[in-house]
Amino acid sequence: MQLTNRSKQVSNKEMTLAEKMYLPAITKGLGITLKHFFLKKATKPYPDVKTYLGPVFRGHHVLKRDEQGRERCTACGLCAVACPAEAISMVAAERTKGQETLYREEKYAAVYEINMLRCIFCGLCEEACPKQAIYLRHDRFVPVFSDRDEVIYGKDKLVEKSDDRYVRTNPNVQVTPTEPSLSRSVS
Amino acid sequence: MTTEELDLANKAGVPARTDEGPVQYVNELTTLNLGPTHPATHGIFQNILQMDGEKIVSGEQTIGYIHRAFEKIAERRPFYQITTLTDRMNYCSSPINNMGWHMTVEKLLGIEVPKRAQYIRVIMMELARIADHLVCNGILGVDTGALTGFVYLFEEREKIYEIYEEMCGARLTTNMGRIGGMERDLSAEAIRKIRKFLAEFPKVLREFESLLNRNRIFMDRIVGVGGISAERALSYGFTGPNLRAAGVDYDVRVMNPYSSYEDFEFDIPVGQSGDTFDRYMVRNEEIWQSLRIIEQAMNNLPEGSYFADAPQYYLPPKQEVYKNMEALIYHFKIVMGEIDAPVGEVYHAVEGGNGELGFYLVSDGGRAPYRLHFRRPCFIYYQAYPEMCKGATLSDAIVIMSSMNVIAGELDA
Amino acid sequence: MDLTIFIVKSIIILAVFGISLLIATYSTYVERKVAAFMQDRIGPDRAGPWGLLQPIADAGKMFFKEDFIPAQASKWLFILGPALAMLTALMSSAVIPFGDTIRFDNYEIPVQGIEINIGVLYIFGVVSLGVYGVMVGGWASNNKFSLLGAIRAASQNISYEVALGLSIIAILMMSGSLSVRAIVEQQAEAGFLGWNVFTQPLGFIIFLTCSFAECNRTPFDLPECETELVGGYHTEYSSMKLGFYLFAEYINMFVSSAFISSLYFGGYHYPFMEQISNALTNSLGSVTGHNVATAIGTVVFFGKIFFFIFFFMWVRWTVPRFRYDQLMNLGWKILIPLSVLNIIVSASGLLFNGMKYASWLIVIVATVLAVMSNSRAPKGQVSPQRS
Amino acid sequence: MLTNEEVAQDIIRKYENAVGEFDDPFGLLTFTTSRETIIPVLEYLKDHPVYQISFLTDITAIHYPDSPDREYCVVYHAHSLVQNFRVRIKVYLTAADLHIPTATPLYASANWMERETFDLFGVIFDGHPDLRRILNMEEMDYHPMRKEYPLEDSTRQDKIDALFGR
Amino acid sequence: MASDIKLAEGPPSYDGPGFQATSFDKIIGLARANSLWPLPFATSCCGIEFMATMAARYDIARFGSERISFSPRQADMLLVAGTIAKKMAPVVKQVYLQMAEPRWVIAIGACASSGGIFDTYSVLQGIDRVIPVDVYVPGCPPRPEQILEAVMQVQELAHNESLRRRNSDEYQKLLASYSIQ
Amino acid sequence: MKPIEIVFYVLTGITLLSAITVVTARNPIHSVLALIATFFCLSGHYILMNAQFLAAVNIIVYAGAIMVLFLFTIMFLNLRREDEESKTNLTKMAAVVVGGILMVTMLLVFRAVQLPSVSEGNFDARTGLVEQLGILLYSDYLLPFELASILLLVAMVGAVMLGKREAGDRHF
Repeated sequence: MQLTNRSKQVSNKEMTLAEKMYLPAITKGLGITLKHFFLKKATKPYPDVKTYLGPVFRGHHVLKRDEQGRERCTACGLCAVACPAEAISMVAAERTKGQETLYREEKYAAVYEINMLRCIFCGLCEEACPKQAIYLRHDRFVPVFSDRDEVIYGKDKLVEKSDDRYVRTNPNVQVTPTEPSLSRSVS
Repeated sequence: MTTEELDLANKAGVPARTDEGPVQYVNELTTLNLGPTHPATHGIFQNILQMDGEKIVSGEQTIGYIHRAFEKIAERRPFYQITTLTDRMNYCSSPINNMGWHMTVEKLLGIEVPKRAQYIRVIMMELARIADHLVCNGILGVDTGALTGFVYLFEEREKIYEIYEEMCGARLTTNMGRIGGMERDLSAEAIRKIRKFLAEFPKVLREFESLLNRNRIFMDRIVGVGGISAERALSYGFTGPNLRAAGVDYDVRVMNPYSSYEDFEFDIPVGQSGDTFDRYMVRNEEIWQSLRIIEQAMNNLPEGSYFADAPQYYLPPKQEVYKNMEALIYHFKIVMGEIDAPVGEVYHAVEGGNGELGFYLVSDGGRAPYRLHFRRPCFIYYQAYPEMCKGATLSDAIVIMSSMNVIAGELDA
Repeated sequence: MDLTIFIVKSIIILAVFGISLLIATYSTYVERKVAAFMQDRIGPDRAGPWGLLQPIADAGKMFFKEDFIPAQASKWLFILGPALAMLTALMSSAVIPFGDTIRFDNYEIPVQGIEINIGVLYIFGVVSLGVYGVMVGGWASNNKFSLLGAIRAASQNISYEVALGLSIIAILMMSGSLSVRAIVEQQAEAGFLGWNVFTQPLGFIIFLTCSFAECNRTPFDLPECETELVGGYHTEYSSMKLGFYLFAEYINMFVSSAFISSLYFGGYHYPFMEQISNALTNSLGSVTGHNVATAIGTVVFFGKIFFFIFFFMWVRWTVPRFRYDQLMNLGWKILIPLSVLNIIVSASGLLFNGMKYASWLIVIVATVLAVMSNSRAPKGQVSPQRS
Repeated sequence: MLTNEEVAQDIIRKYENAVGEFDDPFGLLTFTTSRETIIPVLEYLKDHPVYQISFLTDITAIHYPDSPDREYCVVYHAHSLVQNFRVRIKVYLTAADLHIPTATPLYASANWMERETFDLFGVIFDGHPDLRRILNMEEMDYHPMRKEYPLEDSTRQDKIDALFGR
Repeated sequence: MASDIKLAEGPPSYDGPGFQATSFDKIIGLARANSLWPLPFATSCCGIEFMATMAARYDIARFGSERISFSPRQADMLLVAGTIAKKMAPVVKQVYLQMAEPRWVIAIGACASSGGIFDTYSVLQGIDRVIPVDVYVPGCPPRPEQILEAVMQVQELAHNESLRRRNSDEYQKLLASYSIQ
Repeated sequence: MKPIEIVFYVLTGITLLSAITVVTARNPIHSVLALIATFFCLSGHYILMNAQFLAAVNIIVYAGAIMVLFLFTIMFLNLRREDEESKTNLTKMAAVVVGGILMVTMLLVFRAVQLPSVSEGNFDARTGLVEQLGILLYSDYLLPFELASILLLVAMVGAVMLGKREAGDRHF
């Protein structure tokens, strides 16, 4: 059935005698594989060589602090609403006097948990956050787990350490490594 | 087995004794269970084949092994979160699904997307189509025993993934694009990578072609295997490369152009008799056509904005949210899903990796679709499988299955 | 005197045995590396330096894997299967002449397991038994995939044995002997261009094809093809029983390569062997010189074997596999008639003033026809002419 | 090119009162018919020499629990490849009598679409050759896409529903 | 839940598994660790990423794991990649039962580990409800790097496992908790 | 006893044992395997007589090809369950009668025939080798040889005709 004038016949099932004789095509194929035998290999041996995945890669979550080291999160809950996997949960608390150096806004997340096994790393939480508090790091993966109890990350693992600040467009980042898994670092 | 087939099976065969006395001729059939975890079922579905020696007498499929209730989930999610579902439908070419969904919602909301965004979408969709066809044709090679070509192609696929990564930060389930445009413009790095891909990929593809296409062993395996006539194919609801292999040049991109496909010049490859070789060749040629489209889109990429001017639907930039009250309100409304969607119903189709991928959206004005139905091409054409492999051998059945490119995520939804 | 010969003989037999095993072991490693290199990968590299300990890791793992016998399998046959496969594989290397002779005082001992005057037939006999391992194992597993694999293996091996046998008859006519050593020596006498591959090109191609089929290697790996039959005849096997099957395949490959090298590539002969051997005997004395020359021949022979093992792998990672009926068609309708034709042409050539190169006639005619048809026909492929 | 108007007029002429509620949301001709006329309408459109609406794009259903006597709506999308013309046909059914004739004799593709609709909504397609569940397990005793059934799996433990009005 | 999957060197008791790992255990552990044949139970998206792991760029062959054995008898680790629906759950369990000891299980991706976004009536909320899991890989789908990371984690487990662990009471109890004999 | 005699008796013992197993085994597969063992031992006997060609051919043809086909057929028929129903009393009786007659005939033949004695002195050890065999076959026994070939050819054609499918007929 011809519906348009743009169709183009592409399949030719007639074989020539040379094609019927098997050997020419096989020889050609052997030539190609032999060429590849001597070519440079495409493999990037992972644990030894770590690649850089670009500035927008969606990896490990991080709760940002601002320049003064205060947590940016104000526990508005937009990230949790935006999360299609419903992996984020939080408990908000009012900032009391004397905590101004800890939290930027009047409200803060007393508990902030992400279920890393539920999370699908879609980046919608990062997009939803009005305070630019949550980011998916482009320079780190979430490690693998061997225990079901480790998979819920609390603030201790999410809030960025003051000596390990995350910068989105960091020219120094050359690789995107995985954190060594917990059990492996023990043994 | 139908009575007709049983009669056929009984016609010739080995004598078997029965208790009644007279010798009855019964051909002993073997039941072979392909799947749900057979190595050649890419994705999971079960085929129960009645085999007569190596020949297939009849078959029956059981599907639903990864039924994930997409449509039910979609009724609970705001529009923008449904992108994460479409990602996982035909996961070999998720950008097409993503953007098909975005276009459906834009149609409903009446958003006009700027030309630049449309072109970027075309580039991404065609890259996705290439990635999809690469997997399908590569796997066909694997199923006929030639693994090496598949590995060569997968390396090229990695390069497409790199472009995705540059655009959206993920490889497979991209969550790419937003309602109203793209989430970010083509970066300089992305453009460089696309150019590089366009320059280097044809060489590899040609190498793959010369490894397989005219190799008699490969041709013998697939020529004349699993053919289906154009009438049967249409009756079975075939679309996409599988229908085109049967000789019908139906392509949504040409018939109902969307996202500026009318601007591009490309051919619709068609086959002769809808057999596996035709499907293979059509996919192969579609890769070339996609390359053509990408090249045209890259060369004529218009200047302008990469998102529509629709502040009530498209998230404002983060700096604005922090400073601007109006932007903050929009931001909250969009994230909470409280956008003012009109009541109505819309059907929008795009040319997915496997054919016409349709979105039938019924909106009652709420934050989530009232009903969202996906027309999944795989699901509809896979029912023809028993008819296509009847009379073929076991090896053929596997080749037919992989050439149909049945993707479980799309099949079961 | 007898004792010396006995000791040397046992050493040779043990060495042949050990070398077969060693080569088979490392063939698995080489296979993985070759596959990787052809696919632009680097292959095993984490078990030992360059992954050299990979086969040992595999073996170690297999020995300590749970040994599983399916409940409904017939137990003894299930065990017998891999044992038979391994036994027949190991038996066949006995008659391969790995080198010329070793000289002691005034004895000459051939570097060969046993020298019998029907060496070729011996190999054929053992090879034809090899299929029992596969059949018995596949049947005993009580699994449909295994049974299908076993049946495929049996019919394939029987079919291709015929063509395999017919393809070397022309060689036997030329050498007039069934002894492998005699065939090698006859080639050595005729010099480099007297190698049978040059006198019997068609026979060589047929023989090579059939040895692929006999070894169950791609494109003839239907008995175990993964995408159709899961694991074929060894689907139900685990641990070292599986190891035996996989191992037997590699030993078969080694033996086939050795056999091809001796029948068609002059065995331990290499160009200018005479001159080099003479030079060595002149400079080192007739005993040491001769032994060194033999050693060089053996090394050359192993070089040829390694090339063919590589070739087996090379082909495996390049071509797709046949379908069952196409495989049978190729065997019965193409290879057997071709080999009969080859016999007739070669025999006529030999009758008319001993022309050894008669079989080239067929090759030349075929090539001319192919080239002609190719130039006349429209280009086979709708070729993409884009940048 | 066919226009929605002309096709609609033609169908009204042919079927008069059996069809109604003509509309064209986003340019797609939509109308409603009854379950008695749905198969004749499909057949008419398919065999019509000009329209040739002979490609069944999709069959699905919608559940409206709040509209009495029109609780279920079966939606057919058909497509004329030759004319590039699409049409959407709806059939409303009551919850008490969820029967509708099958379209499998007309279109082989209707088989699984109808099975899916049956599986998810419980609409019974009379005359269907093999009306069984297709996506869900055979043992399932309800039709999950109906609005009254919950989406979530009741056995999961790692989520808290109380948060943020979920 | 599956959280009780631990290495077998528990508190030393008179009938417990091995007081000290012998050097023989170490060697076999090393052999096992370097020859883990995977059985890819690929159902959806993660399956494609597993293919990518097999392909040239990431090359799982370097770990000695490229020999994929689709027959469960021959496999050492079961890679469950993708959503497991409730309809599929018995099949996963069946495959696990058919595997020969020692066997390890990796749940690749959010769906296999916990159900991911598919918190629906039809999806199993994590395969650890039917079979014991050794390693969970987060991500949807995880990158090949993370899959390799999981393989390395299993290597670690295999390396440090005592030969007697699979016969120990603890292990039997673990299996019994999944009603596996 | 000379070593060669020990070998001979051991081989003979195994031959008889496996031959008896062929008849008595209940599982047809075991039967076939025992038959293969029998052929092996027979080949051993040939080798003892320095008839290496015969030994090799025996293994290639009988053990390597014919028995494979036997096994093949049995696998197809799947005679796993040992059905004994076919062995009625009548068949047992018939078997005894036939077997008895055969035995009597053979005894009579052996009594009547005078086996040519071979003296160790002038025995040519090369009698069984392939060259001698070839010369003999193509000179003294040319006619029977060619007749046998024709017989085989006819049998082959017949088998092909029997196995050939008519157009439209199904496999098997």
